[in-house]
Amino acid sequence: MIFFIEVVLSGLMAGVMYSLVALGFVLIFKASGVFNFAQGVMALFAALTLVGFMDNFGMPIWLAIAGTIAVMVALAWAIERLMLRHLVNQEPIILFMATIGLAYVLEGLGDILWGSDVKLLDIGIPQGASDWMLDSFDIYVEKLEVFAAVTAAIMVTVLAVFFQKTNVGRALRAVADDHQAALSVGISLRTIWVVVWSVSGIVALVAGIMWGSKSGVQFSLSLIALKALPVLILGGFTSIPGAIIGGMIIGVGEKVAEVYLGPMVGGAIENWFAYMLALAFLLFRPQGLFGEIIIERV
Amino acid sequence: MNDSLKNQEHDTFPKLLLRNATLFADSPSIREKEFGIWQTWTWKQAAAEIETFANGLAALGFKRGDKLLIIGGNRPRLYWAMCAAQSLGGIPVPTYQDSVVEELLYVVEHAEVGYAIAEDQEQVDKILLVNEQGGKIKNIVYDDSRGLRDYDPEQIFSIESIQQKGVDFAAKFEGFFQQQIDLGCGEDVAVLLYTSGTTGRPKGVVLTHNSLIFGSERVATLESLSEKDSVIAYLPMAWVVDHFLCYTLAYCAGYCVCCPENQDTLLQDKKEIGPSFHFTSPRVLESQRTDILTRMEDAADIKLKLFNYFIDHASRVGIDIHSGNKVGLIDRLLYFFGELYAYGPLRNNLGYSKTRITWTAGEAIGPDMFDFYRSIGINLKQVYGQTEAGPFLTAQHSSMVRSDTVGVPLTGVEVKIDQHGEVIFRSPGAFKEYYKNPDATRKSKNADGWFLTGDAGLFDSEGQLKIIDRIEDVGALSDGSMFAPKFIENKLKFFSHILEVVIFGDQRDRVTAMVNIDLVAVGNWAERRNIAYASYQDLASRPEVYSMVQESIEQVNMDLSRDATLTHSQIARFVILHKELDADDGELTRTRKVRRRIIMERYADLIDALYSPQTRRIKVETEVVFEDGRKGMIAGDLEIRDTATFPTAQKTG
Amino acid sequence: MIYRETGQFKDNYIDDQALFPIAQDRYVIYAVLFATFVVVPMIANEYWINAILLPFLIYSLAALGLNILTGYCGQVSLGTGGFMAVGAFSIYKMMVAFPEIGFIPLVIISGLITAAVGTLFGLPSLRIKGFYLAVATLAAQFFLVWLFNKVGWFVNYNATGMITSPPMTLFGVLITGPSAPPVAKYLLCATIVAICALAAKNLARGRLGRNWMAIRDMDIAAELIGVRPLVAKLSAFAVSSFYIGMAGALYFAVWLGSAEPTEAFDINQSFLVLFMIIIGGLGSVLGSFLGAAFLVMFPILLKNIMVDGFGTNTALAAHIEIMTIGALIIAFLIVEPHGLARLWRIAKEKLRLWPFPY
Amino acid sequence: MTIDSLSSEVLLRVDNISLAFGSVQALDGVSFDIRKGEIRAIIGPNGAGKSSMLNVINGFYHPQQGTITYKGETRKQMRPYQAASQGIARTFQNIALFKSMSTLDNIMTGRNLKMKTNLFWQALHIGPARQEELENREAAERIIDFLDIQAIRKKQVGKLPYGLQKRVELGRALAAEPDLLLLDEPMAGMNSEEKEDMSRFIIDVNMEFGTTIALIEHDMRVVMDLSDRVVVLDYGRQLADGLPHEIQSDKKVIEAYLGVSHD
Repeated sequence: MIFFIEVVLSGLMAGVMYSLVALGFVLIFKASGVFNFAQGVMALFAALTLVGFMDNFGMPIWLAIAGTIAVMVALAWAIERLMLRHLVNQEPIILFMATIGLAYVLEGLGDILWGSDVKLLDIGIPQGASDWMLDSFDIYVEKLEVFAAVTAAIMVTVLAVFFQKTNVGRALRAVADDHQAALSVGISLRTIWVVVWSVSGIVALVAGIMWGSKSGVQFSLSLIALKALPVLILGGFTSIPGAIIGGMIIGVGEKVAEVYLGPMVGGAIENWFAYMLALAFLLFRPQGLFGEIIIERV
Repeated sequence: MNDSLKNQEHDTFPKLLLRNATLFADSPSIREKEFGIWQTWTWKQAAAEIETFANGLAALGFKRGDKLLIIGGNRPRLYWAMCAAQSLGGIPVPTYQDSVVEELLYVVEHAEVGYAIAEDQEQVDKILLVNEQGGKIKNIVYDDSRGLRDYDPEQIFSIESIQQKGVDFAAKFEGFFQQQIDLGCGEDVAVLLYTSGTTGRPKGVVLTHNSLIFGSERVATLESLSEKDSVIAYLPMAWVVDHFLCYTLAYCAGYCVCCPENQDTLLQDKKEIGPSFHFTSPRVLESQRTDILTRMEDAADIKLKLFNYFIDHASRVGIDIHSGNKVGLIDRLLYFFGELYAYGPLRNNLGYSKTRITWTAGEAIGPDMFDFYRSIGINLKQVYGQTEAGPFLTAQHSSMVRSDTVGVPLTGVEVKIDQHGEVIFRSPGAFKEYYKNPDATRKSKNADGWFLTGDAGLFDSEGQLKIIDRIEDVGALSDGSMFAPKFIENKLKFFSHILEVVIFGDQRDRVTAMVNIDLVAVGNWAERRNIAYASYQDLASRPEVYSMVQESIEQVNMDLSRDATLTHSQIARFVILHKELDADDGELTRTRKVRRRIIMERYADLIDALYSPQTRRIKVETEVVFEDGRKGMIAGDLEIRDTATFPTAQKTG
Repeated sequence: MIYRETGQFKDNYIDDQALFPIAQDRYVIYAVLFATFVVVPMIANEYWINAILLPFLIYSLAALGLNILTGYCGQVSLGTGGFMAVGAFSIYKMMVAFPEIGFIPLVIISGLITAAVGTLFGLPSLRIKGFYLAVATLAAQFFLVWLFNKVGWFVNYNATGMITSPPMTLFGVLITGPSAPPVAKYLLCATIVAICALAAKNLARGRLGRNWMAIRDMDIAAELIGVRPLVAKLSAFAVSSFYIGMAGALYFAVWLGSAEPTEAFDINQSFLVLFMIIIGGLGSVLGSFLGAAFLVMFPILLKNIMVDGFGTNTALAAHIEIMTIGALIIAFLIVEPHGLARLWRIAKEKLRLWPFPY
Repeated sequence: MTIDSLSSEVLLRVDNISLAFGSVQALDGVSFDIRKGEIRAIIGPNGAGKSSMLNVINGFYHPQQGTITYKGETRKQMRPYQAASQGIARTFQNIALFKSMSTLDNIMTGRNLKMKTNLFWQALHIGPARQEELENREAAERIIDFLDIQAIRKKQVGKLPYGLQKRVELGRALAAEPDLLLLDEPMAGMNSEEKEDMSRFIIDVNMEFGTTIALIEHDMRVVMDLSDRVVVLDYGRQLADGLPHEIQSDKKVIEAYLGVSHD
């Protein structure tokens, strides 16, 4: 029983991480209808930059983080300027392909700038087991994961506030509905895009830090994007709560399956099980977790 | 065409049909673009169709001498109907598909038509109206059954049903078709064509098999047409030219007639077929050229420049190259590149790539336009004729094509100019009579049995005929020499900067002109020279403009002087009018024909000035009607200019 | 300009619906076939065949397959790599088990097996559309690759997890394995690809192709006029996978000779082929070839320039390469989102209307 | 042809049809019949549920209650393609053509139910497959000829002017050789001349092929000219059903139309 709870808990923790990445996707998809395949690589790139700043230039953490954020914003600007702006009103698939191209660019760029060797990322996030949990409930939980969960939770709240309260946030939501509305709020589409991409860049940074500190900064980090995709079909491309709940479900489901099902089929099932889970789910509820049924008209 | 075809026993078109059905059994006789592809009938198949059709008509009671009204677009079955009627000794009467009930009624009553074949419901309805108003058409056959479901089955039949009757009929009367054809002979009437006479009722021109076959064989030989050739059928079937091109000549030469899908697809269909022999009118050519140039305007800059360069080059050497004159190597090379870059593709897109010969006739054709087409390798030729001549009298030989002549008489045709300068002819192709109109028939011939064309003309140094004008418009100068205003006006109007021009001189000692410049053309010209102008009147009074017009006039004088009969009509003085001649002011007809009489009244004092040598300028004031109907005056102080005239040039061979 | 269509009229539907109704096009095709089957075999050396021609042909085949699904039927798939793997492993197992069947039949059978698998993974397309489907197809990608990794049976319990194609002959000529003459391999692939391309064109212009495009353009209307979405979509998945499966089979058995699932069939394969059809042109057979040619040759060109040209060290060169390709793809999508085939179509229209601009 | 159409038997009857989307009641107990060979108009203000009615008839929507009797047998819930295969074809209020395909291909697609050959033959494009293509091409061409759209045969429909697209869509529906043809505002957004042509075509279809036609139309003049009988819907309820002149003078109908602005 305890063990099961442990599994579920760690599943939840991992799930939160997925949500974090998924969030990046959702933000951009909501605002610009772009399925940003580069999200994972952005996380990698952010983490690489951070490490680079700390190791190569010996910056203090806060400065390094600030610097990285600056880089990510600059990146967002560049992406809008060089890519999105020229692809307005293209079909979704074209934009999607473009982001894959973008992924390649960032991957190459990151490696050229910071080298492709595995790096350790330590920004002092507590490691090891949380004694408190262990003592009081006799449940083993990674401090890091708790920390990650908390951070993610904070991120989400911040974003929620950002979306509900701030002017830009409202504009963003408007864009999701239709572009005219956005303009009427008085913010140009381009600004909005830069903003979303910056925000999701920062989200990527956070995700990058978490995963980086957990398992080192290396190419595989970019694969967490693939982890987040099932979350998307589950939660819907446009729903923030969807991303969060979806992340949880996937995380738990995956862990449970890995622990109880994995051994039977030779393990390492986590990289497809999530998809199967999401698929199975979709077959019964095509509109995803939070989408509502669309009445097709002719 | 080889002599075996000139076989006298084939003296009617039905007989020619049977000949072709064996001689060219499997080569195409007619194509129709229908259901997206070119449905094709070989001569053998066509003959079979016509036979059942004829038998079907016979079953309906169609007898020798009966008339068959044909109304509709160019459709194979309508052409077959002609031959079917002829095989039974009947007479087809093709009519214009857009003719209104009244016109139709006249023809039906005048020709005592008892049978009709109509293309579709629209035409059938028309015929029924004609019947209501006294027409006596017993049986109507239709091609396209659409919308004709619940019409009286006793009176109105589909071609299919008729052909079915034909099959049954043939079963009863063995060899009927053949017998009927054998009964026919060359003297029989082949067709009755109603000419929309400029004055009064249309006249029914009666043409015999002999006359039509004569003309057709001459042309077939002249242009060496054979079963390998093809034409596009797009002219109205009631017009003699279509009857000649798509029926009589086709039957003589055995070539293939191609019917386009409909009017919207005509150009596309023509391109697909690429006829080897084509007939077109100057008006069509003109609009086509304008279309070419306007379309090219949107082309990329370099592309356009190159195009224009090559077109210019063609205009310099093209004609010489095509008429086999000697041209420098460089020019030939350039022309070759032009062929790759412009001329070839152009011919291709206009559907002329495979066209050996293109005939044009009807109106005078501008020399520059004529040369434009010839220079890019389209073998354009002018011919001359009229319904009564069955129909062609003269044609240009490839060796001597000119923009201002209509060629030499066909072999066996005699053409000459009588004392009034009228073109008259004698020809085995000439028509038999005007149907039920003896005095008109009488009037059509002169005392010694030559037919009058009603055209004024003359033969040039090469012995080519030049058509000058309708004889009734031709006058004489006070010295008695011929004065043909329209001819000279046309020559001047070919200059792009001259819109309208009125020539005076009838019963006067010399010729003067009143000119309207083309505001658009001259306007552009002025802008290019940054000559500022406020209005038409302002522009028209410019000395530069005067000089330009003067040049053109002197050019015309130059080639008038080459011609003994016309040299006296050289223009001595001219004025550029201060206003544009306008239909609203009654100066032009709605179809922009000049109304001489009215102009002479309105501008009497101006004309006097033209004939009083000492007057250099004159103030005139003219009443005009504005768009909104208000009347007003336009006043102007006009310059009158003298122009150089030239002594009659010596004939040069 | 080159096109001279005057006089090219059709008096029957067979000619009118011919693959290449315009004579000039036919001449070009004949020329291409001649070059492919006569000229190239005579002049091409081993390097050219192994480094360029074989991958070009095989990727063209895969691109054809994906184009049928994505280009014609409008269903985005990211599972290409996985399906290629199915083809590869099927033929591997069969080459080992029953070589007597003969190579060509084996290729076809492995295509059929892949078609079955593809149809299975196509089922979701009946409920979900667009990116949801695209992501769903990733399931196939990951699951299949995992499967071939984990289940020893597929690799005949080979410890390294590698599969190696045993030598086989066709008409007495060795066509697989390291010692097979490159030209034989080339001709084999060229023939198969040519036939498949023809078949693809035929399908595209027939009822099935029209139904696919109908589903792509307006699925509701399509169903309302009697097109069964189930049949249309699944047939697209089946045919597409059949092609991709055969491509996978050749990819492994003829070109690579030996393969290891995670390496040879990973998700980047899926993307690569997808890029090929996007850059080449969606819904165009010609495009599939152009795209494949472009994405096969460009990296090689780039590497040669950098390594041989500027002597860049290979590691760096690799990074630069991937960057450039990424950038290039973006640039391409910006310049001509409808692909090379579209460019060709425009050029052709211009040539036909020449000298007129429209 | 009113007289004989009224005497002929019923092709389709809808009984007490109700359809709701969540809280929205699109149709509420609608019942009427369509007789073989007639032209049946369904009119009503915007949002009266006319289109929903057509969508029910060809199986795109599934009513919560009510029965549909077609060709004498009561129909159970079916998918649109099944309705199509039973001879129900339709056009759409806002054109739903296959934009990237040519006019010819659109019409050929309309004939897909007439074509049977399997994938294998199609891939080879010989034997039966080719034969089938040719036969259906001919059929398609007859429709092109009938609608007089030869000039745009091989043009991409997405690039055609609106009026022509409407015509092509009619052609696509006709290609299926339907027994019942549903036209959803066939003349929406047309100028009077185009309307004239379209009316002509509709009548010809009805006369030449004897096709039964149910059409939604706003233009009263057109409705009165074309239709044999008219059923009027308003807010999903059935307001009236009868001959054109009866409808014209029906109080309820007039009220419904007063104040309601319709295009």
